[in-house]
Amino acid sequence: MSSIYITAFIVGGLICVIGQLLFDVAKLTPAHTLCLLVVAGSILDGLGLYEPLIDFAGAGATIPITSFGNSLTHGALAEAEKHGLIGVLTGMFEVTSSGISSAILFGFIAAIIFKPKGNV
Amino acid sequence: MDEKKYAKLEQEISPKIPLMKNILKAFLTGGIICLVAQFVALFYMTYFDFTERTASNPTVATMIFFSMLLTGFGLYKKIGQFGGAGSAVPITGFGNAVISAAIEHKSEGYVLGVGSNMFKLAGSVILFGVFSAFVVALIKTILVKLGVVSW
Amino acid sequence: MEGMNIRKFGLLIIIVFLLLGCSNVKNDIRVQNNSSEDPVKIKELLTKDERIKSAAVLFHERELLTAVRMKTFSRFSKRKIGKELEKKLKEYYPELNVTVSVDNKILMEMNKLMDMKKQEKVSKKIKKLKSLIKEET
Amino acid sequence: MVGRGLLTFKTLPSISATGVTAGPLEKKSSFKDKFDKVYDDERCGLETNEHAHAKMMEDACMIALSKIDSLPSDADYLLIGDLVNQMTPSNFCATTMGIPYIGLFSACATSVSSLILAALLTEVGMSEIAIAGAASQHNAIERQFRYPVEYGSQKPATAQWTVTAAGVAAITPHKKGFPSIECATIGCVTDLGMTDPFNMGAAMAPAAADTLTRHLSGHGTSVNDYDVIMTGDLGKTGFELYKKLVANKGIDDTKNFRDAGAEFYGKDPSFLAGASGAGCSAAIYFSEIFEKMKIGKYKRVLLIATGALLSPMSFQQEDTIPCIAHAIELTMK
Repeated sequence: MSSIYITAFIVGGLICVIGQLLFDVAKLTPAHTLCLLVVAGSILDGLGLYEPLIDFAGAGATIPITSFGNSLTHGALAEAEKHGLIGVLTGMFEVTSSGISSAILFGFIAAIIFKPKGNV
Repeated sequence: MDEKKYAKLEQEISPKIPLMKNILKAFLTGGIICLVAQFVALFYMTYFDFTERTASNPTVATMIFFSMLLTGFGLYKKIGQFGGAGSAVPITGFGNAVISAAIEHKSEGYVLGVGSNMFKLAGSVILFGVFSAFVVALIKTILVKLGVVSW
Repeated sequence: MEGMNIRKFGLLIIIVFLLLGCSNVKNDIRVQNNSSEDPVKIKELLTKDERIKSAAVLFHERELLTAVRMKTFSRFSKRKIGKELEKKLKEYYPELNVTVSVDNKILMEMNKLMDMKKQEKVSKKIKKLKSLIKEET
Repeated sequence: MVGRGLLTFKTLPSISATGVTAGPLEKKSSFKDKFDKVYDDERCGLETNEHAHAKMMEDACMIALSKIDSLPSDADYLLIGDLVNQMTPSNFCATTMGIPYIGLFSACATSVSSLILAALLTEVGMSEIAIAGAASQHNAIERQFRYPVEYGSQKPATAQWTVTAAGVAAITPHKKGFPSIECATIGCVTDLGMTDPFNMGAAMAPAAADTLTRHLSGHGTSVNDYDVIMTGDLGKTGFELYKKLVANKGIDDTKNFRDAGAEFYGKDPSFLAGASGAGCSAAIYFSEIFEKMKIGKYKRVLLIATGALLSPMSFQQEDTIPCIAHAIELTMK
């Protein structure tokens, strides 16, 4: 239908490759790697580069954790544009809750329905 | 034997990380997860009133739902061992971190266990996401006010 | 072994980009005119634009609805291109309400809309599409 | 008194019986037929991993006691340990058993440190039956030291798999036809600056090499005096490093060296560098080694159990991993 599937695959894969390099070459723990990527996403959005990437790669840019930093920043910037400095605070919490709220919700549901599965 | 000498010996003997192989696996795993997400987004665009941009919210939620099923049935850790960053970097990995901690601490009850340990691993991502968003937005807002850049 | 992997990986990327290039050839522009306006100007504008892959244009009463899809590498700047187009179209058709969208969803819906037989429903549908476009910005 | 940390037992206390229990995944172990009991459920049908951990230890104790026709009320001492917070499973096991108890922590070296202590109590004539041993349960330990079990993190080839197993031994005054405890060496903490919790073998290897050389020189023996010199859970990487370190100290002949961690799961690559955990060395020492000694296949063995004395906190504070190794020499006359 469209080349968006190919670009999603490639861009998403390449962001993960950056993560793998941070694991294996920079020897960072998963937590450090993910924090770094989130910060990178938010800086890229500050420079106005992340939105074009989403337009180019679709889910390839919205699914990696970098998009979490991007959307927080994006929300903050959008409100700041309307309401000035105070918007920085209010805007951040207005958008992008879908990742966190669904993780909380599904995490709780999982805790209710699943038992830690053994290794067998 | 001193520490430096031993560190050298350890480097020699320990099996090397197969970097190329790991990168390839991360690329494939991450790419496939994003590809699946793109199809999920298409589903939301076709059957519901979501545009390309607004479809990303339900897509993220759906991917975390998939992550819950894979984590609950004990499959995500296997994907993780294969894919490395390929399964950790996508939002499904964030979901996996939250969900695995929630399941793990069920034995201490829903309040003290699940509630307080859920963000044991993923909490730092939220902290740094929010903080960096704040700093970046603040800097940009000030720069705009000063007339250095525009929105 | 490692070298093999790099080469295979490189080859894969090249093939994929070739595929991306191939899918960029066709350029189909669909125009439906339910008004007295002249659609030639817009048709020309869209056909001439190298960056556009496909488009759907609908003139209905006082509305001019345009949805475009960019070629792969023009997607990076598709929002900018969309704004540029909107500006030009407003110059060409100053009496019309011009709306341009670069979203695939809108293009999809436009194509459905243009296939619709009953004309009474079109106005309602256009209103809905315009609210969708607004929501995203 | 032979020297610092060197012990000899004149009365030759004996290991009269052993009990080894293991989890379901340990069916993949090369030694599975030698375990007394293998559970089908990782949680032994109980609510939590920690309860299962305690249950495994209780069952191992009961099996060992039943082999010498004794009841928990006949035993004088219970000297056991594990790796979970403050040795909770051992404490609960001791509650059920009702035997005078000292909890021990030497990480994965607990199997030998408890054996040494039990031998000492027997040597001075204060104990008729002393139970010594150690255990670990994969899920409980992973959660304590690393990530939730279901968390998908990529482990490198040097990582080791914590076993689910418990091994205990009943130590009695000298008994003919059973392996007896001849001498032992208490290790010094060694730290060569390793920090990677996914490469514990490398951290522990220097401690093992140090204790081995101290034991050999302290007791005036050489490598060839033993049928086997078995380390606890160095794993494949650690075992290679240990052999290199020992060679540096002038011991080239390593043909009778074995490592319980490297052998535990055979060649299965999904366990990466092999097994680890307090239960690993305990399970192998008290099944494979004990049996081979009893039938006279091994006459003299040296068991060196290694332990990484780190905690999740010390790791997060970026400290190095201090390691210990204790050695005990068993003979069969």
